Amino acid sequence: MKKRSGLGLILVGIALGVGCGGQPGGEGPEGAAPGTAGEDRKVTFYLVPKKKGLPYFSSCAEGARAAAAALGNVELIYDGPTDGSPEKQAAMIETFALKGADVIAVSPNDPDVVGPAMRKAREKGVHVITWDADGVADSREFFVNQATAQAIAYGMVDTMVRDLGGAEVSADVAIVTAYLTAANQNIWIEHMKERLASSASQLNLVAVKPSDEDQKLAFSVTQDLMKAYPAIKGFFGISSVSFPGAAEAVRQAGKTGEILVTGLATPNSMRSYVEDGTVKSVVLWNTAELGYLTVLVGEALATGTLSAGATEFDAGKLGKKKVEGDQVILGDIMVFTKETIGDFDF
Amino acid sequence: MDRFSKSSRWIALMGRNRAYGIFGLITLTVMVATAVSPSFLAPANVNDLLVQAAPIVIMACGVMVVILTAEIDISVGSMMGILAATLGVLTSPRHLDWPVPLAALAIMGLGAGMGAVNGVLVAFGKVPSIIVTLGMLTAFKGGTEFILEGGWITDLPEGLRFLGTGSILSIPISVGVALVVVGFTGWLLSRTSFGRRVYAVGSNQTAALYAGIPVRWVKLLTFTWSGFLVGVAVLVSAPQLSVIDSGFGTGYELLVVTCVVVGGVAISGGVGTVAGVVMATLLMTMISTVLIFLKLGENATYWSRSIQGCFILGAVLLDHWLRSQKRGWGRGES
Amino acid sequence: MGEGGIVRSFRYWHEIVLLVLIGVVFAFAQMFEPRFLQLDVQRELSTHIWEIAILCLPMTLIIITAGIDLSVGGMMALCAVTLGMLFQRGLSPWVAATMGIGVATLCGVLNGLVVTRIRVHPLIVTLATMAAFRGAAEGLSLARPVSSFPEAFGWLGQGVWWGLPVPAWCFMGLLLLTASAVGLSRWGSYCYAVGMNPEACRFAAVPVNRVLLGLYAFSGFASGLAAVLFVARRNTAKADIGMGIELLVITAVVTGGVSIFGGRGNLLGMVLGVLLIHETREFVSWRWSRDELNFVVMGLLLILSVLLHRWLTPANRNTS
Amino acid sequence: MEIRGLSKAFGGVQALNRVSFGIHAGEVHALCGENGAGKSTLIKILAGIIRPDEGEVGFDGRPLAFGDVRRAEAAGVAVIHQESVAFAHLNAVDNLFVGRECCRFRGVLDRHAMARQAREILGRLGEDIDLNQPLEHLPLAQRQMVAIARALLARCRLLVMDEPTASLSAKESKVLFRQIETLRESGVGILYVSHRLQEIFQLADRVTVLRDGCWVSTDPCCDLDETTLIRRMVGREIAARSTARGKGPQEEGPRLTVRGLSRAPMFSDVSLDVYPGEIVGLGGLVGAGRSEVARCLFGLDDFDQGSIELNGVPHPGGSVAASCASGMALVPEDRQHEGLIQTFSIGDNLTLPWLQRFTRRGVLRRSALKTLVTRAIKRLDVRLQSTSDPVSSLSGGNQQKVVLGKWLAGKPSMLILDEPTRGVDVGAKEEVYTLIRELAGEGVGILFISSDLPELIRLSHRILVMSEGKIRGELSGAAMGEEAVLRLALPVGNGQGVD
Repeated sequence: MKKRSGLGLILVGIALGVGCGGQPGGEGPEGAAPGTAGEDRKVTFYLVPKKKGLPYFSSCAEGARAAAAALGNVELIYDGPTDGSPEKQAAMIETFALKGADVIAVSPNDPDVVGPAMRKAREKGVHVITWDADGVADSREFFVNQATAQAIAYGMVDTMVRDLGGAEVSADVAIVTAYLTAANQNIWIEHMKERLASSASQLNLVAVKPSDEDQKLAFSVTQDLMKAYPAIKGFFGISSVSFPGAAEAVRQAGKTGEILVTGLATPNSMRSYVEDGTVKSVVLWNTAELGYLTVLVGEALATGTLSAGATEFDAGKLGKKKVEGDQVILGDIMVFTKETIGDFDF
Repeated sequence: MDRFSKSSRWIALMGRNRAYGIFGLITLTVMVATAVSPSFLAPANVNDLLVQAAPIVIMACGVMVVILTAEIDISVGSMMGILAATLGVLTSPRHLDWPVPLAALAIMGLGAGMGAVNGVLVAFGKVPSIIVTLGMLTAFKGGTEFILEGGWITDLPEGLRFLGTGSILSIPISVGVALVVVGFTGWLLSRTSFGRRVYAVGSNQTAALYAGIPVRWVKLLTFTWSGFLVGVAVLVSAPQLSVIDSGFGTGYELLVVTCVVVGGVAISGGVGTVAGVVMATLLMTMISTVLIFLKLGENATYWSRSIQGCFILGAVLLDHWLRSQKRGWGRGES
Repeated sequence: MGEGGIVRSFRYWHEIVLLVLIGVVFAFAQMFEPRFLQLDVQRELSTHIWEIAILCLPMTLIIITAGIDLSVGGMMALCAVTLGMLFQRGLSPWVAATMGIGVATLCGVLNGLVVTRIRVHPLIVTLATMAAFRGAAEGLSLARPVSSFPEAFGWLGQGVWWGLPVPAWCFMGLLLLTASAVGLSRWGSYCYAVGMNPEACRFAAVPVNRVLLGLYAFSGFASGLAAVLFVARRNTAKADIGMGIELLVITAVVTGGVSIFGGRGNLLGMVLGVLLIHETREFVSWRWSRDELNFVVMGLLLILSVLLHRWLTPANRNTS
Repeated sequence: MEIRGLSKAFGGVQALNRVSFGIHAGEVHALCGENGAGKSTLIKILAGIIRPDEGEVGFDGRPLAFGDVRRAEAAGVAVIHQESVAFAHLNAVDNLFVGRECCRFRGVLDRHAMARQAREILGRLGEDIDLNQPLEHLPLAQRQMVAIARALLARCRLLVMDEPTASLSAKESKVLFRQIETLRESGVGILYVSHRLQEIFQLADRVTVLRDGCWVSTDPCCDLDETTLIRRMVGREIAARSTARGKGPQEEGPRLTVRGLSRAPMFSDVSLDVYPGEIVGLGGLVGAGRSEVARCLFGLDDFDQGSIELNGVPHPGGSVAASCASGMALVPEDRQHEGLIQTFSIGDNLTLPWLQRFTRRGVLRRSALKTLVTRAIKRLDVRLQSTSDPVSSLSGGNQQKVVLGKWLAGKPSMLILDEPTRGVDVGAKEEVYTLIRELAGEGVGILFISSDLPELIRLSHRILVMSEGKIRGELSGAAMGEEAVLRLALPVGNGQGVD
């Protein structure tokens, strides 16, 4: 890692100087007619995250690379929009399909926008699956699901209730989300509201504010919310960018211990907050395994070992995974706490 | 003759005093916000507001000097990103692990260097500044990704974090630095020959050439100054957070230019004061906080961007109206 | 001093620079990725650019008048949201689309009125309305998407007619209209005149305000049309559409040789600029599949095209 | 100072061709020539703005460094550029000192010293200028005085003045001339460039004439008379300067009737009539409100009170298009900024106001426009290569003809001319005069604004004189004399008396 960052600096230098930069490693495959995947041919596999440059997706990609190396017959290319634009994601899928992909695994940024492009790719004979977030109906064959939206949302509310001191607690809480238009987050927020209303606790949601995937904004929005609503006892940072921003605001306000922050993020970015108690639990799943499973599912589809109607999927070192309808389920959410966070590095 | 000088004195007064108009708007906004929730004026909130405004003020001081020469610098947003990423890579123990002072110097130097590249392309390459800096805005954005390689810098050393979160004599470092930068820029513009030359170049470039001002070097210096201040802003703002990600600084270019322009700096160069820019920055950073303090309910969140836009438009229209009143164009005065 | 031979008075150097650059991209593609150049591939990839190309038409003219319109993305959002919400209330998508375009045109008229009546620099006006329009779109729709438009409406964005995508025909129709307005009617001359010297225009009875008002309204109309095509293509109407598109559009126009100071540039250059930007962008993502590389290449391309133009043009355009 | 074999070419055009002459210390040396003769190129070389292709300038026996303004200044050359070369947004002090500020130590300004020196130098010029005003809010004449003061500040040994009196009133010019005398006595060499021959004969010791970039002659002033000088500048004989006036007004109703026109604070209660075929002169000092009246008549600005009738029909005002449609035309004062679009071709400039008239079903009638252009060019005798050349390639006089032609193409019945000969060289001036007379002969009513008194008197049938926004009087026939006009033009009362 150390060396590669230095290399990155040099690369920028070269790119700025020469104009086109060097040829990166992920060489595209020679264009062959799509859909004619033979047994001894390599499977061209495109893994498309919502947004490139997030450690969450980078850690998924690590797992995916491990799977590709283990299988041996998978040519893995990891690329997605740097700015998280759904339109660009759709355009990329179209390009990949034209270029002759065998499998495209998408984490759709906005299922409605990306949907038509995914459907078009399927018409071209490409196997399209989704991972991390689901797409709209019939735009994909399988969805590799880390955990259901409901499980994630309920998990976050439940840990908050638990960490605040149990079912009798009564307090104000606020959500710092990604974009106002982010589809995944909006579903979670719906489920969270549902859970907040139904649970026995007296948690009162006072505000949902966007951070526009900008830590700085998440930080200042949290600062303002704390002051505008002094009764707030808990924040949900429900994207991997807004969570550390919100935690930092609470810590700098000296409210560590008084105000709790919980949400979704990779352990590495939250480690210091968990250690000093600003954050008691970080909710996530095993991202490397998610990437690993995605590649296995895609490869199986391309080679014909997996088809609709299966009820179980053999995921190699991950063991057997349940298939529910057209969803391959990775497992449950994970909650990292002070005790367990030391065991993870991603 | 009499009438003429009377009315022109008014114009001069208004021209110099855009800051007063904005100050009025700030007072009004603060009064409304405080009326709704008195904690708005609590020291903690004022402190946070100033910390929030500090990096923008610092960069606005740089961009304003560029705009005064009738050029523009919109690369500052992405430059912030790429400098923050570099700062992270340089100082993080997991990467290069340089000592913080050395890294700080490197960042300021790198910022100045990037600004100088802009400056050279504008002054000596004769490419319009909006094109150069628009291109750099895009190029730097890509460059940031190359440096971070999809990861974040999560292990910033304590020494660096102090630059962002610490305070000396109970003044947060970023606010202190911003004050120094504002003071220095104000002094530079009004009390040094360089400052006067900046105004001269923006006011009439041909005349500046005829007056023996090295126009190209002045422009090169303003861009370098702007880049240098982006470096300074990064040093005091990036370590405010525990994580440096690739999105740092996105969209700041528009915010900074908006602050400068609302602050009364003419986009065509030659006119504007630091005081106006500082006031405008305070106003612009305040708006979003005020919207939260007004507690307008959940749906108001969705309107906040619209309200910000209307605020800018309102500020500009108010200014226009004030000027046309004072100028007494035609009717009314006689 | 404008004296000189044919070389000096030749006005299309920039267009030649662009053609050469496009040629370089194609040559690269032919060498390394021949499939990239196949017609069906090019046709499909072209769907990514038509909305931007449509927005470039009014932007070119506005920049020629020494103005700028940063609010195109905002107007697109407002149009899309109007379209979505009306459709949701049960209106036919065609009627809703027409009304959406109407709303966007009104937004353009608003820009134009502030620019002409209040005489504030268009950069500042549209910077403010950029936020105001998008904010209004977010507020009205509460950022919720509207989806599942009927198949027939989707044809507008995804369909192919006579071998070309439908948006391409929209662009070409609009280009033809704009080009003939610029070339045949007096309005073209007016645009250039306003860009070079608005004061002299007032003395020459050129209706400066009407020219500007018309152009900003046209920009609103084109934004609306682009938004409708976009919604039809992606089957979703949402307040975040066209985010950041203004920078892309301006990049394309400026790469096309339109002077940001007004008065210089033409539609041919703009079309070539759009083509260059599009082909480069698609080729870079086709070959390297690294999105961040695209940013670097785009940024440098913009600077490079202008630098090349400077170096290759014999007449040094000194204005003093 | 000795200029030896100076040459400079721009592109294919030889702007200066082996020019040599000398300037003695303590001499006022006038430099004459038509526009495009190479005067401004020579000035720019002396000022260090451009480098010559060959030749050298000896200054006190040492060669002068080229292409560096500061070194030229250090050597003792100061230049007063034309008034457009100033910093409109900066105040007088900054304008005086920018580029050579007084500093306490490196780069830090000594503002008090600068303000003191500024007040002193402006006081010497008899100007009381508000030092804190941005220059754009000062009257034109004061701006010019600031430019002059800037050059005087430099403690130069060679002072180059490029049309310093272009926007000065007679009184201010006198102050300037007195300064020039003082400088001459203290041994400063002065290179004086002007189109006003009168001034040259009044001031200069010797006169150098340039034509088409070449040196023509250098003679002591007393050896020359006006006709010889003009002949040398133009290179051909100019038709005798006819003083005969045109036919005079024809017996019809007035073309233009203005009653009680006011626009605060520019002018008030202006009433005048212009009859067909009559040339009505509008005299006065710069800043008296004449151009503002013209702008209002043409519809560029609104007026507060009063009425305008054109050919007996009430004219609404406030709309240029309406003025054009009803046959009024205005040739503006500032050719560069108001008259022409420099990058447009000659043809496009000529036709710009008439595009709407030549549109059929939205489409321009190119051929009709072309006829219009050819006809206009022929009538005006513009010397050009092609009508598609940019108008900026023409000389000042020919540019002015294009501006005139632009309006004549619309066959106006009422023509307002605002300083139509400003910056136009002698040869072209005569052609413009002839043209004006011809137009009057055709029955066009002409309102003629000029600060050049001889020309005003020569051309006009009647002269109205404005001062401080009011019409002070009317002169006609034998009563039209320079002194009479000046007496009316000077402001009454408030301390600014006649000297």
